[in-house]
Amino acid sequence: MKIEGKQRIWMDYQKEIADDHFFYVRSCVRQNFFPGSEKTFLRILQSELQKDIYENPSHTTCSGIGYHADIVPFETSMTMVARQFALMTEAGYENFTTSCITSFGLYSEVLETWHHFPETEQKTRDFLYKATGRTFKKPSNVSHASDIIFKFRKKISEKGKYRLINRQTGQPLRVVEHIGCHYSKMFPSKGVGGAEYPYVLTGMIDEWGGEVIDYPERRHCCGFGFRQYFVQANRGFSISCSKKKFESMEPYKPDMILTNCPGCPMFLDRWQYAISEMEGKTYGDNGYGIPVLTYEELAGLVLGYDPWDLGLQVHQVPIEPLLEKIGIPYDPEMKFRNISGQDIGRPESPSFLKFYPEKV
Amino acid sequence: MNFRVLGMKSFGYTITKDRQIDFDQNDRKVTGYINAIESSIRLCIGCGSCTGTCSAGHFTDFNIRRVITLVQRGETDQLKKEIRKCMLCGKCQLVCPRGVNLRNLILTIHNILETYGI
Amino acid sequence: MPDLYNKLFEDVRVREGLKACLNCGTCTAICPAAEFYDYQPRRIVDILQTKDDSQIEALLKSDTIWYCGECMSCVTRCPRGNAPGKLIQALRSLSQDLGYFTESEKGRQQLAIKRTIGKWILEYGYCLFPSEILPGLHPEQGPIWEWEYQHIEAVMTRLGANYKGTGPGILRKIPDEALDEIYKIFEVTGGISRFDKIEEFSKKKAREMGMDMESGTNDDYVKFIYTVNSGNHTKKNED
Amino acid sequence: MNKTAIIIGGGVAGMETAIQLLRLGIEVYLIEKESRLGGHLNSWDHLFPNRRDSKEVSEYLQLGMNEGISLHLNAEIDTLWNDKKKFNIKLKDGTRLNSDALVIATGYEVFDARKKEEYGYGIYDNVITSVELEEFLRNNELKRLFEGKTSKRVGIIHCVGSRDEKVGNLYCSKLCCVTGVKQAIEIRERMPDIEVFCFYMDLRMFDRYFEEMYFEAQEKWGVQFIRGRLSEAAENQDHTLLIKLEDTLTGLPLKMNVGLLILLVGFVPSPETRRLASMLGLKEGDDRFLCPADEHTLTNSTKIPGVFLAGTVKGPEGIAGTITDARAAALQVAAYLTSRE
Repeated sequence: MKIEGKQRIWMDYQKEIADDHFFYVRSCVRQNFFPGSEKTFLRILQSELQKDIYENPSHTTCSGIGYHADIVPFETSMTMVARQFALMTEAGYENFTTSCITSFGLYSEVLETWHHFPETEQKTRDFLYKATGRTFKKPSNVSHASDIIFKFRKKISEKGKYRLINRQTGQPLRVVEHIGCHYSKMFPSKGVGGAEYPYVLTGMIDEWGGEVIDYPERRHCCGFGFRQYFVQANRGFSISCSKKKFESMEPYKPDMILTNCPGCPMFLDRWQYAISEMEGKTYGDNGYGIPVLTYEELAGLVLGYDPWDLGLQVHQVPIEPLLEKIGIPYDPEMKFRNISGQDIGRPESPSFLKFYPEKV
Repeated sequence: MNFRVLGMKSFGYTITKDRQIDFDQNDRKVTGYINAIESSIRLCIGCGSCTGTCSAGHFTDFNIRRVITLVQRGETDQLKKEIRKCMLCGKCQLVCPRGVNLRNLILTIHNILETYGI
Repeated sequence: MPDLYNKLFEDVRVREGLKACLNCGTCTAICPAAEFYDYQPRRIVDILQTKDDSQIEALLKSDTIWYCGECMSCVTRCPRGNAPGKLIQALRSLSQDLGYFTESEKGRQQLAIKRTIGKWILEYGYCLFPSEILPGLHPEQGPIWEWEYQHIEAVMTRLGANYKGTGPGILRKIPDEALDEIYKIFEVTGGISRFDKIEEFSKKKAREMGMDMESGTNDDYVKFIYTVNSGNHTKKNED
Repeated sequence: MNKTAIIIGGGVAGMETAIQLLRLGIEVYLIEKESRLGGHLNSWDHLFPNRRDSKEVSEYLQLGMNEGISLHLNAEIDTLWNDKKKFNIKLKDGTRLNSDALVIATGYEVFDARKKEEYGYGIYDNVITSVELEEFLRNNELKRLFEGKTSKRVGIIHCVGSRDEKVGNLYCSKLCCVTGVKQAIEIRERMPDIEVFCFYMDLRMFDRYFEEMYFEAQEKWGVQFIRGRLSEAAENQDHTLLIKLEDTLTGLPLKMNVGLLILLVGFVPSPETRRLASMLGLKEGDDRFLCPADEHTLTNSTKIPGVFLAGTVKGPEGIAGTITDARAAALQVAAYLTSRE
């Protein structure tokens, strides 16, 4: 592998990412499964980087999941997107940033559609006005939240307490990066590093001291497939896709998987559990699985935030082996406590996937 | 260590193996035997004249052009299912622009599959 | 028979995503659905470019158009600028508009999606809400989700959510005025009428299949379409 | 007074045009940017379809390079202008030349395979181009390519940089197909234990004896042809490559590990061709190759009197076609100069 070849491609896909004053919209999946990540993102931007980032309480889903499960017509989704732009315009912002990759893809698709078929933009404006009385300006910059963390990766590194180094061996941690399909597969120029060798997560891993693994099924979808997961009868497709990725990455002995899409980390985390229950097979060291992190969680760890403030307790694949490797202290007693530190019970252990570290 | 244990949980769906042609996993011994015995198979250019004229193909989804490809890829399970549908009329052979001995090919496939108990 | 090809061509996604296919197969090569289902995105483009309405009708009534996961990997690779994934979206829309979706096992599942995701969008302002993700219907979510679900408020609060609260924040209650706005958007743009069609055609189909269909997710028809997989979707591995 | 012509480009087209013009009694200046003549011919080992040594063709062309031709090697054009009477050229080294006619024979260059990002050229160790393979063949070092390799399988990929809107080249480069078949045979001939697969969409065996070569590759050498375009290549831990494509004749996706991937890179107009075209105001087609005054009847002249085209500046062409075209160009130049007397 010649890294210069990739570096040359990265040079070709330099993306404009706004520097400050962001209008932030949340993700359906991330809020449900990784709420700590959204919280951490805002904390990093506001407290560490002193950026202005605003959330309007009236913003909603972009309807992207419904759109890609095909129950929501394109016209409806375009108007939902237009409403978010209207809230941004009314609040005096121009830089739009999304927590979700499906949303990021949809915003990009809608803007491209309006560009190539201007009559669709006019129709959307009419729909929005009729339904809400609102008007809007198009954003001058659209970024995914991972673009912003990428942009400030050096600053995070400078302020950081930890590096992605195995403290026992002194070797860089081996990291699988998994990019959400809708980040750049539709519009390669909209993603940092393009579609074939995206650099957005690789850049963070490089900067924070880890080593990126390039394995054969790197580009494969996690298998979410919208309707393929939401309907139980189709879930075999979804899990089979993820399994294919695990089998392909396993020989490289990854220490963790890093993701930028909200759905992928949930599936890559939960399917490891389901595969272990269905087939008895576990991946990763000593039956603990391969920890799956969001970029917000990883940035938070680098900055020295408490793992339980980041929400690492709601992963099915336990995160403690990774914390041990990096040398991040954590209090096992506090893992499953409520906000006042009271005991609210603990999750059961899975049958095969180890969940509670042995020494606890 | 991982064991396959009885009493594994069922979630209402199953994990399946992909249906890609996995060239490295496929057993291509059969491919070798058939190519050695009826070597005209190599000359196929995938034009489909054979399928166009095929008697069985007019009544079933039998595709004799595809049979040749299945042999070359070592897709023996599919091959076995497919060749049962051939009526051995031999019309395909008359139209093949590369002179592939298709009738003998089908007989060879039958023989090889039988000989090796596939 | 309606003028299917021209109807499809009204969809901007078809105008954008259907150029001249040269049947090279770069799309099928990396399509996750092609790996696990009897499916080839190449065939979709090939059939549409015939403009043959009888073939298109068969497609609209088949399981074939419901296998795609819309990852759009095909879009990156096509050497002719086709977008099979976008064509699938247009086909699915038309199949629902005409009621053809109830003719296939996978198509019928649209009702289950409408009654979950569709309902939640209008009710919560988001496609998902934790109290709706029942561990029983999502066993793969594991013991961790069971625990979260049991202590949903405590866990979400611990993780910094503004659970069902007012003002901004994670999993907040979306203000009623905002929910009204999105309902109106769905009304004027055809979203509600799509929902109504899914209901109406499904009801007809349920009657035809002799099944009971109420309005929730618990009746026989919805349970049936949600859980049953005939197993006839991967030709290579059958028998 | 002697009539003069300047030929820009000392590859096959330029050399043959020079030889023929000299025969027709025209004084010739031949300008070549490299230190030696021959252009791309120097990169090929053996030529299709009869697989003769390319050196024989080089020798034929060299024989024609007698004293009558005023040769300028390592020569780069600085400025070029037409003062109604003459074409004037100033070279970067200060040399000034002028002539009554001008022949553009600056040819093509091969497609930059790095632009097909998903094939990993320039990233993965065992992805090479068809041009690089020729070098191994010419130096008799084919075995070296397989030293220490775990896979004895080669994939030859057709249409790399051709018939591909993604890289901006909609056209067919027409000679890659036969090159691939030739190289497949050569590999099998020299290393019979290597399995060779050609991945194609259409095999365009358009010229005399090409189809026969394809037949021979299948019958005698057991080269296997799979219809489907490579979608992506990824590197395995042992540096072999996992390739994915659709086997379109079965309608199934196919994956395969190969030890070596050979990319049949197509033609693109050389930067010099495009630079001269813009200096002179010559018309480029949608494919960026230069347009003759008429595709069927005025195949070598341009809209500018006295400016002529020879060889691959007009699009992909093989050695035989290029030599034929160069002769046609020479005749048209001579006819033009005679008509001005």
